[in-house]
Amino acid sequence: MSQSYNRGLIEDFGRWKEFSAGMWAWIFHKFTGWMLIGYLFTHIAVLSTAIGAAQGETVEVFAEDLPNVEGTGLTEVDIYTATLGGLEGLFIVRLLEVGLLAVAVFHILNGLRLLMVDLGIGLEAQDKSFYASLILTGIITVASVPTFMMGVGF
Amino acid sequence: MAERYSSFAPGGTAWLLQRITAAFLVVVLAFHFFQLHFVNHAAEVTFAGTEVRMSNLGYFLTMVLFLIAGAFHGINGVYNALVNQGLEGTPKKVVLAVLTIAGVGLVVQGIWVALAMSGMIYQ
Amino acid sequence: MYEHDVIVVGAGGAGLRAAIAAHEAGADTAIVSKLHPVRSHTGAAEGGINAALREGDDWELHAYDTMKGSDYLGDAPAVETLAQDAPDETITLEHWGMPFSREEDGRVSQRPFGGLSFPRTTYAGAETGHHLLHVMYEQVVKRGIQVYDEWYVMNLATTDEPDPNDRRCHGIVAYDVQSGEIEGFKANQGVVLATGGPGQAFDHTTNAVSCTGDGHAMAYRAGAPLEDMEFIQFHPTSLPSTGVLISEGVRGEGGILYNEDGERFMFEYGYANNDGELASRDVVARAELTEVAEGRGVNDEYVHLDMRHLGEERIIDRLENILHLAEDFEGVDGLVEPMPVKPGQHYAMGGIEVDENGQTCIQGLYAAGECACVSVHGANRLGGNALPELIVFGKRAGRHAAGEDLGEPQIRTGYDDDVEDEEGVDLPVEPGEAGLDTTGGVAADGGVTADAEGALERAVERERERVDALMRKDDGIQHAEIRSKLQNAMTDYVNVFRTGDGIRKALSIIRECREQYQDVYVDDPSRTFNTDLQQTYETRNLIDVAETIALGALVRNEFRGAHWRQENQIRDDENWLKHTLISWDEGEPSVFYRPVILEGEEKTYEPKERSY
Amino acid sequence: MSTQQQEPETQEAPEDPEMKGAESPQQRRLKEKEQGLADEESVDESDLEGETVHIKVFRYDPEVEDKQEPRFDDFHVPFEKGMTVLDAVMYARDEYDSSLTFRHSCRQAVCGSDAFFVNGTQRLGCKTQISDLEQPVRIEPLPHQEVVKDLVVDMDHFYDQMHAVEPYFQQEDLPEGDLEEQRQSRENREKVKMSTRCIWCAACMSSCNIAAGDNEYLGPAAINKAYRFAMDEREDEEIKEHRLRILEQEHGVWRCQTQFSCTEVCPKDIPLTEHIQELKREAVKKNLKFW
Ligand SMILES: Cc1cc2nc3c(=O)[nH]c(=O)nc-3n(C[C@H](O)[C@H](O)[C@H](O)COP(=O)(O)OP(=O)(O)OC[C@H]3O[C@@H](n4cnc5c(N)ncnc54)[C@H](O)[C@@H]3O)c2cc1C
Ligand code: HEM
Ligand code: SF4
Ligand code: F3S
Ligand code: FES
Repeated sequence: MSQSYNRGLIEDFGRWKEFSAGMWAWIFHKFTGWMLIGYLFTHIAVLSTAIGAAQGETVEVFAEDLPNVEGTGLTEVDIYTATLGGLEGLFIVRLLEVGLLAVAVFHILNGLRLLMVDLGIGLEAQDKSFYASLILTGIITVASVPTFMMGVGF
Repeated sequence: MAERYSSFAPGGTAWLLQRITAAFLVVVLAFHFFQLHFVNHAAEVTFAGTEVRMSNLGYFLTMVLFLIAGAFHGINGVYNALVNQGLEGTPKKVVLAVLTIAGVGLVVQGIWVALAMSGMIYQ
Repeated sequence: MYEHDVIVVGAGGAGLRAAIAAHEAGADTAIVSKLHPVRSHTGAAEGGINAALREGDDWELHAYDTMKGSDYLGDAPAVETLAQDAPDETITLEHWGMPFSREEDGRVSQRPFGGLSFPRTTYAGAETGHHLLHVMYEQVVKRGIQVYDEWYVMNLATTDEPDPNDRRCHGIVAYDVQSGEIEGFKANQGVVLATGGPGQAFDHTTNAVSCTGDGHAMAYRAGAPLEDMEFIQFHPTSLPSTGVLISEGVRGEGGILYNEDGERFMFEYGYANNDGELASRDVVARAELTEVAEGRGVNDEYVHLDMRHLGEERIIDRLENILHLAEDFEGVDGLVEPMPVKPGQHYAMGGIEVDENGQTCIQGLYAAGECACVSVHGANRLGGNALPELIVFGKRAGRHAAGEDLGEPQIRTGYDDDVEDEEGVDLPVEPGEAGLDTTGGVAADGGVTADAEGALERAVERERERVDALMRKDDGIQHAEIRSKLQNAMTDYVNVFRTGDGIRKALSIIRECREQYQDVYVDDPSRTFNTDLQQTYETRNLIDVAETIALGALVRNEFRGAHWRQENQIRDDENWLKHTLISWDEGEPSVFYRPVILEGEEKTYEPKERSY
Repeated sequence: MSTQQQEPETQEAPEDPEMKGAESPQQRRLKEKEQGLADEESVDESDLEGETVHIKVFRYDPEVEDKQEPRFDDFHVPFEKGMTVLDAVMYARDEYDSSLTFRHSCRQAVCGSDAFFVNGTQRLGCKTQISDLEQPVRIEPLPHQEVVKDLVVDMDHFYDQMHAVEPYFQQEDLPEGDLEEQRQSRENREKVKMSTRCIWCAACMSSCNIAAGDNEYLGPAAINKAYRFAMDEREDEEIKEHRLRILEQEHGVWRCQTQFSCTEVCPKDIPLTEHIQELKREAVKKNLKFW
């Protein structure tokens, strides 16, 4: 047979404007899923400082710098508390946490939506439930900003 | 045509586990978030606090299960996503191996951390 | 070159059934089709399959109804075979998994249909043809029968003895639409033509774009006569822009036809005693066209079919699919506006002359389905009788082609002593090639009677040359222009209303089309998927087929079944209980007649008045 | 509403049959061609209230030099009430460029030949009213399938997938006796009804991102075909199990990520996603039985 023409994937994504709700849901779910598993690895890495802490490893820090350390001036704390506190003290980390929350909330809500779909419930409303997930994610995220940002940076 | 399928790798088990872990994760993840951001603010977490929580056996077991479920769910999700994109043959086997090792590594490391936190080792 | 025992051309209901039967009879069978099988027009049939399945019904009743419906132009042996075999064949479809509609007790449903004395139309929702086609294709897949899809069959490879009855068909020449390759297909035992209807000869038809009468034309040019071509069924309610069928159901439920002035013309102008919209198809079709001709048509083209008064609830309940059709294909919302409708060509009762075993007068050449004329429909087909014809005669043709003995046929084929010659018609122009280029004719190069290989090689060679010539030429006229001229002529003059003068006019235009066709060229230079080339071929076939329709209509000066003649508006049993046959003699059509067989197995069918 | 007042916008008054002979088709064609060109010039200035429709059609032909590089051609087609996308491309082919190539046959949404990518969605050309679309109407071949020429795509892969699910009835144990059909309850027929409507148009397959990425994925149409049999009570349990084994292979039902685009584009309104999901559950149930 004579040759034929393959338009390939690049052109495909050129059509993103024409994607439907279900497709966006799929893309977002994928994206958030990957973020979450990425975070899980990082999270365990950070928490691994607990091993050091349990073995008695400590560092000296300025208590004022760490939100989770009481007192003033140079203090000796365990490495776990220091690391977590150090991170929590950073504005950017808090911001990322809010992002993580958004990602997780969307993944959860859409995950619930997908579970419903798997059970064959409410298939007709699949697009509406996707929009609902998006909106709810937005609301929950905004609502939790105060809690997440408490006592940082400003 | 009929030969296109093999009795191997029915895939249904992984699919089902992905759903079951998801259902489990909803509950635990919500609890986890609530616990560590609203009840105890993340910024106020200290080793001592963690130790107290983790020495409760129920909480400890929940967290370990949470980890295992999360790891399986995440790793299997990633693997699935790649197969969906047409990953085939040797690369597919390699990816599966790498992901499995990473997953097992994650779980082992995580359990070690958990044990450390609960004070069951290094006392 | 490809080689098989039996080659089936066409993959609609008839072709698929023939292939399955030939395969079951042990022949190495292949299907060659210009469309993928599931694209065939059988998929469009809605109504159902007539079969006497139930207590209280009987094949003899079915045969009687069919004979009566045919206006006594059906051949009894064929009609009886149809009625006898349809039940078994229908059950076979069920055994193959066809999703028929069901009764409470789980048996297949049947419904009443026009002209039937018993509700014996077995159906699967409003898409019986779709299911029939798909179920049969599934069986083809199951059996692993080879399908050459998107191969356009261009011609037959037939030997060229002077008398068509001595000729033998050895195969076909086909063109792979995807690659442009032209190849011979040798058929060791037989070729079954199942190419469907010739609806595209008309401008306005319910038939698919692929219904171009290719099989008719190929068999005709190879020497097999075409039978009863003048009998064309027109459906009174098709959508004007596409020809999509609006089923009788709308009128059955109480839909009303209005002309431009909002008059309920079926009553006001007294077209059909008191039946109004429920009069038979041809009566309503003629009434609609009279309205249009007398200036009362909407936009001078169509009339309105109104169902709004039935109420939204009832419409949605019973006629929902009609709403979709009107909306999707005509952009009209049947709940708020009346639907435009006009008569459209729907079905061709005539076709390639065959006997009960599907065989033509040419050895090894068979035909089945709408392209064949056994004849079961005579002058008028009853709704629901075409689908059983496909499976009953498709199967017989397949088996016979594969070498099974089905007994001596009672129907004769070809020109022989039984026939009566037409003494001479008054024609405005010479029909047929008449001196024009005869490429494509069977006996074109005369001379030696070829053996199988020889016949095939020669046929392939000829098609290659023809394609080269069409492609090489780069100016002239394009087929689309000729086609639309032909279609318009047929719709204007050989439609529901037929007058001698009109038909003669049509014949002159057909002649013009032929002359223009001498000058045809294919603009698309590509060998890949050249639909331009394929359609140019089809147009040539349409010209031949249209001419036989017009010729048949001209000679038959009576009103029988679907054929109405202004000059003689009565059924003339005295002179016309006979089939019209037209055969292609060295490029010239010749007309002859064969008496109808009214003697059945046990009884003779006496012509009775057709009453509406 | 008066029934007589509609469609003043119809561009071409229907021809009087008597007039047709008077004007040669050649003249008519030329005139229409001119008209098409004239409209082309004026189309931007004034909103022609649908007098012509502007279509942009994807063109490609591996054998013709200036078509080897894919491009879009513009056509301006006189609008008529009820005009579909298929009517428009047919008009363009018959009147302007006979090499314009596409599959089509029935014109009534039963043959499934003319699924195109119209303004960014898979649709059947014959079932899409042009007046419902935004202009210019962009008509492309189905995405994710190789283009053979213009709007014609290679369907082989689609057919392979359809055939891969053993798409035929396999019940051997049939009722004996004359004219004995298998019994099927109305509910059961109702259950498989929608799934039997598939016309093999491949719109669904083309819209599915998973099918695009994973060539071996059976795809929504084939899975739906399998559903049609798996759910049909006329087939025995063992056959159903055999069918589920085909479906639960790695590239079977599990690949579906419930994107729903298949369900959205299906011209026969088959609830594809629902059917796929039901089969996943069936497969899981079957496997659980063995544990
Ligand atoms: C809208 C509509 C509704 C109908 N409803 C009913 C009904 O309710 N009941 C009933 O009994 N009948 C009905 N009919 C009539 C019936 O459907 C047809 O007569 C019948 O389907 C014809 O089947 P076939 O197999 O002969 O041809 P088709 O199904 O038309 O198949 C023709 C085949 O031949 C192939 N072919 C043609 N030319 C060539 C070539 N040159 N080379 C290769 N292949 C070729 C095509 O690809 C196709 O596969 C209806 C018809 C229409 C149009
Ligand atoms: C809390 C509740 C969660 C729910 C309800 C949930 C639900 C789901 C579901 C149903 C899928 C499958 C999608 C599909 O196959 O169609 C999925 C995929 C996935 N999930 Fe989750 N999930 C949750 C939490 C998590 C967590 C904590 C992680 C990270 C560790 C995670 C990572 C992933 C990944 C990587 C995928 C694959 C995404 C892809 O398709 O590319 N999920 N999730
Ligand atoms: S399922 Fe729908 S979209 Fe898919 S091929 Fe069948 S009819 Fe077309
Ligand atoms: S679009 Fe594809 S992912 Fe599933 S729901 Fe349809 S098959
Ligand atoms: S032409 Fe047959 S589906 Fe559109």
